[in-house]
Formats: sequence, structure tokens, C-alpha cells
Amino acid sequence: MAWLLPLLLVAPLGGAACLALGRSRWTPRVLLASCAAALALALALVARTLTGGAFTAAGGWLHVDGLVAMVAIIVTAIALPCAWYGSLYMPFVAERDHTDARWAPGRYEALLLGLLGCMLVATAANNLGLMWIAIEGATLASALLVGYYRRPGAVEAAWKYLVLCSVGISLALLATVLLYYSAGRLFGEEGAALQWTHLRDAAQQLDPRFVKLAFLFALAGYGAKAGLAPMHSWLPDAYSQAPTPVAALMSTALLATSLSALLRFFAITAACTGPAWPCGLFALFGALSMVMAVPFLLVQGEYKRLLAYSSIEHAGLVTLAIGFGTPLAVFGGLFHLLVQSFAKALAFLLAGSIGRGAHSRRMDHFPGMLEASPALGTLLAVAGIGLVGLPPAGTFVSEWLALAGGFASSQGVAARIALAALVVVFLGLTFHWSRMLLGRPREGFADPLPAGSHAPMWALAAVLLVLGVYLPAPVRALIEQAAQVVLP
Amino acid sequence: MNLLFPDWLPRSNTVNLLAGAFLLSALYAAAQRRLLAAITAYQWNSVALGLIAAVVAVVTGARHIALAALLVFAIKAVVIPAVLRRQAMRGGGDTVAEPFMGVPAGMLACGGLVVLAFSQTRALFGAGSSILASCLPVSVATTLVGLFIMVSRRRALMQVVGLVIVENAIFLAAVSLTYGMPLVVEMGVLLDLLVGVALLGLFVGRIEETLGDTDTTRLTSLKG
Amino acid sequence: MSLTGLDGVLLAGAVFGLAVAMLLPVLATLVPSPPAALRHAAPRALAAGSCVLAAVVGMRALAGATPPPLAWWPGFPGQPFTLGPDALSAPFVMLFGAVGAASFAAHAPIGSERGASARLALHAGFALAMLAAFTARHVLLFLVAWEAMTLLSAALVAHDTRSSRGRGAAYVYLAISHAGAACIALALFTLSAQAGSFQFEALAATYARLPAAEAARLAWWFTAGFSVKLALLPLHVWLPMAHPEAPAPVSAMLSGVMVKAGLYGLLRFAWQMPGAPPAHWGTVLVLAGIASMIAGALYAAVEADAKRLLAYSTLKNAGVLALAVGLAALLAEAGQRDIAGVALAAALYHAVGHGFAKALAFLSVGEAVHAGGSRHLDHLGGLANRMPRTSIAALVSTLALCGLPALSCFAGEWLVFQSLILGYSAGAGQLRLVAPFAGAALALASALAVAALVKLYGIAFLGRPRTAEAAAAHDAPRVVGLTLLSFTALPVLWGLAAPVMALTLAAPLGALLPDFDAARLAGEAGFTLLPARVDGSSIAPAAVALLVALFALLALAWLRGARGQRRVLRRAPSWTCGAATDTRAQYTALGLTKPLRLIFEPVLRSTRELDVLEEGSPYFARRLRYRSAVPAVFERWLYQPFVQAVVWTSEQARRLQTGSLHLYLAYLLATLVGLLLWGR
Amino acid sequence: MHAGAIVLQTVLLVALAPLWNGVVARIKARLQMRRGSPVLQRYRDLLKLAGKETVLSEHASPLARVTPYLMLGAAVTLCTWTPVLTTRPGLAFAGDLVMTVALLAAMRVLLALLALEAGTTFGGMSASRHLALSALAEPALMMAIFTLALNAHSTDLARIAAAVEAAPAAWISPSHLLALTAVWIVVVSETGRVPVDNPVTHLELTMIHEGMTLDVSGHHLALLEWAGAVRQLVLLTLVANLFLPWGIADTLEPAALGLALLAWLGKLLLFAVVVALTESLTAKMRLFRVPEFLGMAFLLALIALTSDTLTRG
Repeated sequence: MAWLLPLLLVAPLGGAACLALGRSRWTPRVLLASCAAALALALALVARTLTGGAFTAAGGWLHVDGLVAMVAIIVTAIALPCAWYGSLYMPFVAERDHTDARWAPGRYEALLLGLLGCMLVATAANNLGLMWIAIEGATLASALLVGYYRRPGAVEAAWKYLVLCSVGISLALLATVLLYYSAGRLFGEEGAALQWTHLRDAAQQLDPRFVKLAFLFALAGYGAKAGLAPMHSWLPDAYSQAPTPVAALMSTALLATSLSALLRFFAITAACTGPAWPCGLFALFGALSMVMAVPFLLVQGEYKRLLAYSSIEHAGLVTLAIGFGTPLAVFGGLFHLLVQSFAKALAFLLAGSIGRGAHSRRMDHFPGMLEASPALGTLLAVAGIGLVGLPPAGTFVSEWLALAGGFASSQGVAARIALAALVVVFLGLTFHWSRMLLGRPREGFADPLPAGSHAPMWALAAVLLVLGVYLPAPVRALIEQAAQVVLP
Repeated sequence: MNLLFPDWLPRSNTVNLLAGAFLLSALYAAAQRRLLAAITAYQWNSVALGLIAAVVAVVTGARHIALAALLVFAIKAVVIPAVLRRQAMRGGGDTVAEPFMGVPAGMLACGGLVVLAFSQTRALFGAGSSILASCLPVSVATTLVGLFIMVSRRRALMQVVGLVIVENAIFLAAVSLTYGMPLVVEMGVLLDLLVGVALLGLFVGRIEETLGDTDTTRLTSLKG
Repeated sequence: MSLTGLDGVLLAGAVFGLAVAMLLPVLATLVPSPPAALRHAAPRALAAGSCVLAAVVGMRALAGATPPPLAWWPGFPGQPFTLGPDALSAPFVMLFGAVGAASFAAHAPIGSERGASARLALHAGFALAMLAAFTARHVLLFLVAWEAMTLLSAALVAHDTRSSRGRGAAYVYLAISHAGAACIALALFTLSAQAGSFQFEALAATYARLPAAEAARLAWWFTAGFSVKLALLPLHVWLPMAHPEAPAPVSAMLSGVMVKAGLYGLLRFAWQMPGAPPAHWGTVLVLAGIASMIAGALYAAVEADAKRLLAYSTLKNAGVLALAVGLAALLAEAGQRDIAGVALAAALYHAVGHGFAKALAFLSVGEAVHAGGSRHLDHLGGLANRMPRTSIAALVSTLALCGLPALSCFAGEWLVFQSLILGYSAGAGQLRLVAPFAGAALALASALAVAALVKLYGIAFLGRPRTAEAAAAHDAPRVVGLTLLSFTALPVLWGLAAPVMALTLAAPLGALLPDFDAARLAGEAGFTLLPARVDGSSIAPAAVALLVALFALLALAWLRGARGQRRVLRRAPSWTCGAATDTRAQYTALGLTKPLRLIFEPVLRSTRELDVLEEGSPYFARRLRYRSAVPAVFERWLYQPFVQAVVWTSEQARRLQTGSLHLYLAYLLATLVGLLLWGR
Repeated sequence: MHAGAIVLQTVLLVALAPLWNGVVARIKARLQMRRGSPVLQRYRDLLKLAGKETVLSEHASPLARVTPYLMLGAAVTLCTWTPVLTTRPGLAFAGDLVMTVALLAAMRVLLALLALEAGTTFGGMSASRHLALSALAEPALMMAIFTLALNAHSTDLARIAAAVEAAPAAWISPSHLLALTAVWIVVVSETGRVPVDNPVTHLELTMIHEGMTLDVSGHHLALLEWAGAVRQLVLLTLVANLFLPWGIADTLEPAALGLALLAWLGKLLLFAVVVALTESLTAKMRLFRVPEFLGMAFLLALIALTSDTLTRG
């Protein structure tokens, strides 16, 4: 409880400070400090949740349970390395591309922290309206970040992102309204019907017709935000155009946040109409996303677009796993949501160093990384292992747990389709990776960033690999609590 | 609490009337070739929305709805159209929206969407509760129409118009179904909407300065 | 970790030893200036020692001492990981230990410091994964080990990061193996879901209780998956690509042990767990085995790359294994369980015997290739006089792989023939049709393999060196040479003491065919090998070896008597009918088996082109260029079309993402409409 | 354990091996209206070679010095379990059909390696041809005897002989005759006789077996020659006693043994006549026709096997 408000406030305050500081050598430090503080507070929150269980705060506006704690950890634990890397990367880019000439100083940091704050609020919000507002805020902040470099591509990507996500968001608002209405008669005091906890507890009495309608709109709306096919179209453009640290954050933290928002609706619907119906829809969209990503992963020239499609595939896998509805699958899905974030963030951060070093975003322009730069090459290999899900990366275990739960469930067909998709994706990704890692390196490739920029990536890699061979009890308990929230 | 079942209200007919006007203005916007005309249509749409809000406020006597109505008038019927108009002027005056398909075909499509929306949402209500009976279908229909506008127009600004129409529709649902959400929420929603439109305007500007005009069909450099 | 009994300690020692050996070189790179011993010598010795421990565990398990499995809970859902050999995995663990020890002892550091320690670390990790794969008793652990085994060996295949051949090989290997692993995992998880447990014991219990149709479906999934590792036609393409590219010590483990992991999987998951293999399983395996045998031997015979040749010979022997297992299944299906036992014994015995021989072959040929500076046989030659230690090992392994009596590959094939004949005369169902062809195929394949291996040793080690490097070749470093020589004992022992050794397979045989009495495989005093029938035929490899030696000595004595004490041996230039020829007059590797290539032209479809570079007189061109290649049939006609189809489809599908915002909005609208229409 | 029988048949085979060649040569000479060399000439040659100085190529490896002894050792070992006079050869437990074929293969391998020792053109050439032909001959031989083994339910040579003898009807069964033809072709090629090879020529374009020993001299050559002779006689004995087991003794009574000895010698003489006739009547075939010849043998053997399956299946 005591940890919650500071956690939500530290980021916005830091952002304001950055804005105030402008171009000062303190600005990056403030960014790092607030990210670190957020991570520390999130850890404290997890400890609180594990010991004390779920609790509601701020007069029912905020609510913390396993899912919240887990997503908060994902958000903050990814934000810190990204910010760390960015503090080395963005200045380099600025002086190479003169971006800051067109851009008020300190605003990158401010926007990043604003995004972080919005995501945390959206995660911890109990009031669905508040959650909606926070996610909309996150969308706006990230849209500005996507357009950070004002080159045509960036503007185009930002425009598509903004338009598509705004539409999605407004559909989500309609969903919120419908849910609110479906419970309108139940609760006396105004606004109680917007509180997720109330709705969950009273799910049985809700009007299923409206709940279903609400879930459909939420699926389309927040689904678009989470990048589920076929609402995913904005995603490759945005991820490939956004500054590297931002892309890393969006493909992991923002994805987790939007999914958790969707999961709130899912939980209520499952409790109201019985799990079969929403599970079916989840499985459908999950499998669709995985299959849809396959061709773009097979035939792809750009590294960051490849990662974008891979994150569509992973989001699909998580959704599908939850759609399976068996405890094992849900556990696997949430575990995958957690562990894939580290793999993806690592892969995106590498895009910065390697892409800038090779002056290209095309994969065939940086072969032989293992030889060109053993450190980056090794990290790239680890990232690849994590993305395709090979041991000892944690994604291996999570993927198989998710599918293992699936084979047993009523959606065995979807599980088999997903397995096939995974295999083909493996073919595609291993092909691209074999070309990036091996072969004769290009002349004059050099890691453009100081060696310190490897540290955050090593940290991500370490977590990824450790979670593949050992799952500490607290993490396991956390994931189990989160699974409890999704499907009690 | 019986306020929630205002069948006996004579005013419900006015609400129905306004809801019809709301939908019509949306369709009118969808039928426009000219940008400024579409913006005007949106303005009427917002006015209808504000009136509905006002009526509901009177009916229920809920203060925050009255406030919401005022806000709607202020923001949706005045500020946003102004912003959009300024953009449109900067974008070369009374430009043409250049629809992909001709107006009649577009109208047919919109009609189909409206029918779909009504058929899917009517079923949700019993014979009674007339306000709801008209408003939710209208709002869903308008949502689809707004989306259709976004799909079928080349101009960036037209897509903004479609988007704000969608927002209106949802706001209609909020007001009519639930007699308004908690005030704070509505504030936030409106604020976000405002910022969003401002941002969209900003990016329309950027598109112009990078592409030289606002034909969004040219924004296809990122593919595959 | 629960340590119980000597075996538990030994196994734990092996596992931890390999783990440390894997981590040491990595950690050493973190130290600013690590001592060389820490980077290579120490981990190498440690790994070799751990493999010896593993071998001991395997032998004790063969003797019936199976420790309660080690348990460790990594925190994932489900039961703790359990690790321990049982009767079935025992022979494989023993094989792994023996070959592993040799391959680490022979793993001399080559090239850059960094590369060498990286290779060693990967090698140790690969060994660890393989040990875990053989001893895992837990679904998740098994899959982790299985995939790690593939991944690490693929990394070793691509250890030369600049070689595009290595990259292609590693990719094909990874891709096909992963597809296979997916089949395995599908079956395993379906099973564990029904069992509600990840433990093999529970799986077996459930598996046996499943309705026949479902059990059969699972068994076929397993078969598909493990056939990839066993490299049965047409899933074999990765093997001749990948095995040669790895460093020689690793190739030894790949060909000698890892291929047998496929056999282990087939026996464990398609036979032991369900109690009996599904219908037609035997027939399919026999046919696949026949095809693999002949293809492997044929391609080996026309191959000129030393290590590829050995890889193809592995393909041939994998075929023999599949044939034996298939026969066993057919016989068991027909109720001839004692003959089925003979076939199974053949499979297990040949698995180990071939493992020894092939590992020795790869180690020694690897040394020769390293010394001669090329894998191409035509760049070697005359090494026997330059690398005596290596050439002895190479000779023994070559003769063993030829299936010559009293060496490790003979007894297995003999048992196959026995089961063929007995099964035929027992009139066992389809066997009456299959047996003759199987016999013919086995005989043909062996004869072709003989040609291939004679070429290998004859061209590389005998005659005159064909290049300066080969002429300047030196024998392997002392440790490696002694390793090779001492490892030579294993294939010899496995051949000479066949009857005794066959008895040691009683435990695994009992695990598969409970009512089979393995003691009947050996005759009186363990001197003769029998097909489990007293009235059948028998062989005594040791006796044969003794007789040959005896008569050879008699001949020596006779000559001594015939010619007294005159000096009789004189060295002189080779006699070429009076002409003085240089080394190029020797037959080339391609030339040596050209007649075979011509005979089997219709199958091989090899391409030959001859162009005259410099005309001399009309009948004698001064310089010619002769090219000859045997096309890769399966890649061209089976795999390339598939890949092309997939890529083409993807190209088409990419049109979904045209970049048009309106289209994307239309997707959203359509989704919404669809949901409204059919969502509820 | 009748050690006597073992020693007897071994000595018999080893001693008579060179003689058979002499007999064939003599018959040929007579057919060509020549007096020909004396029947015992071969023994004299062997003794002379054994006494001669041996020249070894400077490129030869230590293996080259061992091979000749191993060749002879293997050949003689074959004699210990081949049924010559009786269906109860003593050492049957040590070797059977498969072991016999494997030992023959071993000799082939050693010979091919020996040919490659000197690093000369002829060695490689003949080794190459040798490998190609034996790659077809070995399976054909295997198949042919396999046909009998299937009927005898055993790969034990003596049992096969006994089984064939016990079932006279089997002698004229199509499969039996086909197998006999196949095995005869194999024997002809294995022993390097016309029409596959010509033992007296040294013309490099045609020679196969002679080329492999081109660089071998002195006592090594003597050992090789003798080993070849013994191997040839063993093969002939196998044909004689497995396919046409008339007169072979089931017991060890002297009378039966004597009869068996006569029958055996008679069959060998018959073979000699046949070989001599073919050699003087037919010409050697082109080298690249030989594979077809052997392929035919393989095919015949396979047909024999399958027809057997179909008729008795």
C-alpha cells in the first residue's frame, strides 16, 4: 500500500523534472534515477503482494494483485535497462543525426517517463475509466516518441500508430461504457460499477449480453493496442521507426500493459459467461496472430521489422495460451509474457548498436557478427535463442508449458496449429540469425557505442538465461497469483 | 433509482429525435466530398450530442451530466471544429476529401453498417426502455460510420473527422446508457480527446511538411 | 539433489564434472590474463574424467545396478527433474562415456586461444546435454537436453564462422532436427497431459493403458521425431552435411553416439513405454533401413571427402540399426519372441560396436586430415609411414567398419542375418517377403561399404603422398596418439569377445522383451555366439582370429625353413613396368570407385564434364580439366521444392501489409463487423 | 572332437590347392594340342618364389609385410570348417556361411589395400576393378548360398549340405539351379578365370587380379599365390558340397570317407574340365561387360531366393 502511490508518482515527477531541467547533464541521471526507483518500488510492491495478497487502495481507484505486480515488474525491469542504454545511445544519435536541433531538450526523457508513468497507472488502476485514460495517455506519449526522429518514415509510422490506436482506444472506451451499463443497476454509489473488483465480485449478476458485447469491443480495442492480428498493422512500422530504446520498451512493457488491460475484461467475462466463450475468442485471435506473423518472419529484410513481427507472434502465443484455459497453459502464457520481454528488449537494444555500427537496418548488411564483434555477436546469439525458444533461454520452457497445457485443452487443434507456426518461425529466424552471426564480416564494422552500453544488455541476457534453467520460488508464486487473477 | 427506467418520460421522444439527428449528421459527414462541409457536419453532430446530454441532465437532474453537456458544447462543438478548420485552411483552403468510392456507393455501405448495428444491438433490449432502445444502436451505428469515413477518405484531416465522430458516438453511449460516468472519468476522457486531436493536428502538419500535402494514400513507404 | 549409493555419486560426478568443464573456459575469459591450463588443459581433463565416470555408471547399470535417480527441482510446474540410467539406457550411457572420454582426450587445442576454449566449452556442454538426454526421466528435462544437444552440436558444426558450408550445414541440421523435436514434444506433452505427470514412469503407465489407436498415433509421432536423429531416409540429408563440418572429436561423438540417441528414443518411446510397437511399425522401419543402408553405402563409395565418406557410412549403419529393430518388431508381432530377441540384440550390439568403430575412425581420420591439411582424399596419401600411431587406429577402425570378422561391427550384422534366416524359416508373416530382400540389401550394402572404406584407407594412408603437406605430415601429439591407440582396444574387444559382450546386453533386452532369455546368445563357456538356438549355427570370433594367427605363424615358420638365414627383404622403387612415374600416376579417390559409379549410374545420375584446356597433337591433349559430381538427389527433388513453396506462399502473403492506412483501418472495421456478426 | 578330421581336411585342401590349377592348365594344353607343363609345375614355382629375394616398394607401409601371411592364414582357416568329406567338419562351431563370406571379404580387402601400397598406376587400376566386381560378386555369392541356408534354417555350412543331400527333390528345384548358376559365375570371377579375367595375361588393359600383385615378389608372392589357390579350392569345394552334395559322408567310417573322397575328387576334376573348356572355347569379355555378367549373377540369386519364397511361401 505504502509503496503504491510513490511507484505511480515517481515516473511523472521525474518526467516533470527532466522537462524543467532541459538540456542539462542531470537530465539523463534523473531519468535513470527515477527508473531505478520505480524498479525498486515495484520489487517492494511484489514483496508486499506475495506476503499480503491482493489489496485495493485510494478509495477503490487502485488495485494491486498478482497480475498487477507481475506487469509492474515487467514494465520497470525493462524500463531501467532501456533507459540506461538510451542514456548512452540517444546522445550519440543526437550528435550524429542532429535530431535535437529540431527538438526541445529533455523532452525525450520526459516523454519516456510519462509513458512509464501511464503504463504503471494503467496497470494498477482498478477503475476501468482510469485505466482507459492512462492507456490513452500512454498511446499519445508513445506516438510522440515514435515520431521522435522527424524523418518521413517516422512521421508516417507515428500517424498510422496514432490513428489506428486511437480508434482502438475509443472502441475500448465503448467497451468500458457497456460494461459499466451492464452493472448499472447493481451498485448504489456512482462509479462503483467502474471498479474492476466490484465487477469481478458481482460478475454472476452482470447482464451477459452486454458483457459479451463489451468484451467484443474490448478485444478489438485493446487487442489493437496489444498488436493482435488483424489489428496489428501499425506495429511493424511503429517499432521499426521508433528510437531503439522506445521500441524495446513498447514491444515489451506496453504490450504487457495492454494485454493486462484486456485480461481484466477477460476475467470478468469468463466469470460472467463461463470461460469457454472468451477462451475460444482468445485462442482464435492468438492462433491467428501467430500464423499471420509467419510469412513476414520468413521473408524479411529489416532487422527491427523482423523483431516487430516476432513480437506479434509472441503476443499471439500468450493470448493463445490463456485461451487454452488450463492452469498449466495460463501459467506458461504469463511466464512467457514475462520472459519473452527480456529476449525482445535485448534484441531491440542490439538493433541500436549493430544497426548504427553497420549504418543499416538491413540484416544482410551485418553478417559475421560473431567475428566482427564477439561481445555483440554473443548477445545477438542469446537474443536469437530467446526469440526462437531454445534452451537454455526461458522462452523454451514457457513456450512448451503453454503448448503442453494446450494439447490437453479443448483447443488441441489450435495448439497443433501454433506448434506448426512455431516450427516454421524457427526455420525463418534461424535462417536470418545464421546469416547475421556467421560468415565474413563487412569491412570496418565497429561498435559505435562505449563498451558500457553492453552492460544493460548483459543484464537482460542473464535474466533470460537464468529463468531458463531455474525459476525462483517468488517468481513462480508471482506468476501463479497472476494466473489466479486471470482464471480463478 | 427508477430514474433508470424513464419510459413514462415524454421527453424520451426528444431524445429519440436528437439521436436521429445525431446519426443523420454523421451520415451527412460521410456523404461530404468537401472537407469544410464535413467539419460542419461534425459540428452539428456534436451539437446533437450536447443536446442529448442536456436532456439527460434535465431528466436525471444529475449535475455532472449538465457539466458534461457544457463541456461537450465547448470542446466538441467549438474548439475541435475550430482546430480542424484551421488545419484545413492551412492545408490549402477548401480542399476536396477525395473519397475512394463515389458518394452513392458510400451511402449504401453506410446504410449496410447502420442496419447491421441496429440488428445486432436492438436484440439487447426488451420492448421498454425507449431511450436506450434508440441510443445504443445509434451510437454503435455511428461508430461504424465514423470508421467507414476513416477508411474511405484520402485526406488526413478527414480521418481525424471520422475519428472524432467515433468519439462522439461513444460519448453518446456513455451519456445515454449510463447517464454519464463519474465526473472525473468524463473529464479525463474529454481531456484525452482534446490532446489526441491536438496531436493528430500536429502530425497532419508534419505530414504536410514532409510530404508536401496530406494525401495519406502516399504514406506507404513502410510495408511488408 | 539426493545422492544415494555409489552410482548416484558417480553419476552426479559425471554431470557436475561436465558442467564445470563447460563453464571453466567461459569463466576463464573473464579473468584478465587466464592461465592456459585453466582455459584448456584442466577442463579437457575434467571432461574426459567425467565421461569415464559416466562409462562406469553405464557398465554398472548394465550389470543391474541402477541407482535411484538424482532429483532436482528447478521450480517449473510439475515434478522435480529426475536423472538416472536404467536398463534400457545403460548401453547408450556406456557408449557415451567411452567415446566421450576418447573424444575429449583427443580434443587438442587448435587455432586461436579464444576459438579453442569456445570449442571446448561447447563440446563439454554438448556432452553434458547428451548424457542428460540418455538418462533423463522427466519430460521437460528430456526436451531441454534434447534441444540443447542439437543446438550446441549445431554451434560446433558452424565453429568455423567464415565457412559458408558450415553455416549451411548447421542451418539444415538445426531446422530438420527442430522439426523432429517438435513431433517428439507434441507426443510427449499429449502423453504427460493424460498422465498428469512429467515423470517417465507415470507416462509409461498411462501409455500402456491408452486405447490402441491413440497409443499408435503417439508412437508414430515419436517415430517421426526420432527417425530424424537416426537419420533414416529421407530425413537423413542433414547428417552428411553436418557431421563432417564439426571438429573431429565432435564428429566422433556425433556419428558414434548421437545418432544412437535416435535408436534410444525409438526403443524407449515407441516400444518400451507402450509395451509393444504399433502395427506396421516393423515394416516401415525395415524398408527405411534398407533404403538408408544402400543409399549410405553407395554415396560413401563415390565420395572423395574423407569425413563425408565416414558420415555416409554412418548413414549405412543407421540403416542396419533400423533394419534390425524393424525385424525385431515384425518377429515380436508374429509371436517369435526369441528370434525377435536376436534381432534386438543385433540392434543394440551393432549400435555400440559401430559407435566404437566410427568414433575411432573419425578421431584418427580427423588427425590425418589435420596433418594433411585437407579433407579431400586426393590431397592426402602415404600417411601410414608418416603417422604410424594414427594409421594403426585408422586401419583398425576401417577394417571394423568393413564388418570384417573378429572386429566390432561383425557380430551385429551376423545376428541380423541369423534373425533373418530364422525368422524366415519360422514363417513369420510379412517376413517371408521381406527377408530375402533385406538379406540381399545388407550384403550389397556391406560390399559397397567395403569399397568405400578401402578407398578411405588406401588413398589417404597408403601409396605416395599427393601433396607437399601430406609429405610433411607428422603424427598426432603424444596424448592424442596414445588415446587413439588405447581406444583401439574397444572395437577389437567388442569383436573378439562378442559372446561375452552380448551377454551384458541381457538387461536392456529384458526391458524390451521381458520373456527373452539373453543367456542363450552365448554357447558353452561364452566361447561361441549363438542365435539363441542350440540347433542353429554359431561363430567363435576369437577362435577364428586365433586360427588365422596360428596359420600365419606356421607359414612364417615354413618359409624360415625353406630359405635358411639369407637376408631376403630389399626396399626399391615401386615397379611400374619400367617407367618412372610421379605421384600423379596414382589412382585418385574418384578414379578408384569410378567403375562403381558407372555401374550405379542410373541411380546416382552423376555429372561428368571433360574439357581440353590445351590441345597438343590431335590424339594427346596437353592439359585437361575433368569434373565429376554426384548430385544431392534428396535436396534437389524433395527439400528444395518444399522450401520454394513456403517462400513463394510467404511472398504472396506479404501483400497483406501494403502500407496503406486505409487498408489497415478496413481490417479493423472488418474485424469489428465480423465480431458483431459471429462473435456471440 | 575329431581333431583328426579337421587336420585331415585342412591338409587335404591346402596341399591339393595348387594341383587343381596345374590340372586345369594341363587339360587346356591338351585341348590346344600342346603337351603343356607338368601337373606339379605349380609346386615348383611356389618353392622357387619362396626361396627368392623379396623386393618391397619403398613406399609400402608395414601392413604390406603382414598381409601375405594374413592372406594365407585366412585361407587356411576357411579350410577348417568347410565340409569337404563329411557333413560334420570339426570346427563348424567357429565359422559358418556368414563367417566364410566375411573371411573371403577380409582377404579381398587386404589384397586391395596391398595393391595400393606401392602407389603405382597398375595397383590402383586393378584394385579399382577388383572392388567394383567384388561389390557385385560378394552379395551374389551371399544370396546364392543364402537360398540354401533359408531351406536349411541355418547358416551352418555342414547343416546346409546335409539338408540339401537329405532332400534330393530340392536339387532340381528351379531356385536351386538358379542359385547354382549364380554361384558358378561368382566363383569364376572370384578366381579370375575367363571370361571375367585371364590368369595368364599381364596386359594392363585387361588384368584384374594379376595387377594387384604386380609389385609383390619373392616369398610374399608365394604366400599370395598359395592363398589364392587355397581360396579357389575352398570356393569350388563349397559349390561341390553345398549344391551337389552327392557322396558326402554323414559318418566318420573309413569306407564312407573314402567314397566321399572319390566323389569330391571327381567333382573337382569335373570342374577343372568345365573351366578348361570354357577357357579354351570362349573369349574374355570386355571389362565393362563384366558388371552386367555379375549383375546377372546377383539377379539370378535374388530370383532364386524370391522364387523359393513364392513357391514354398
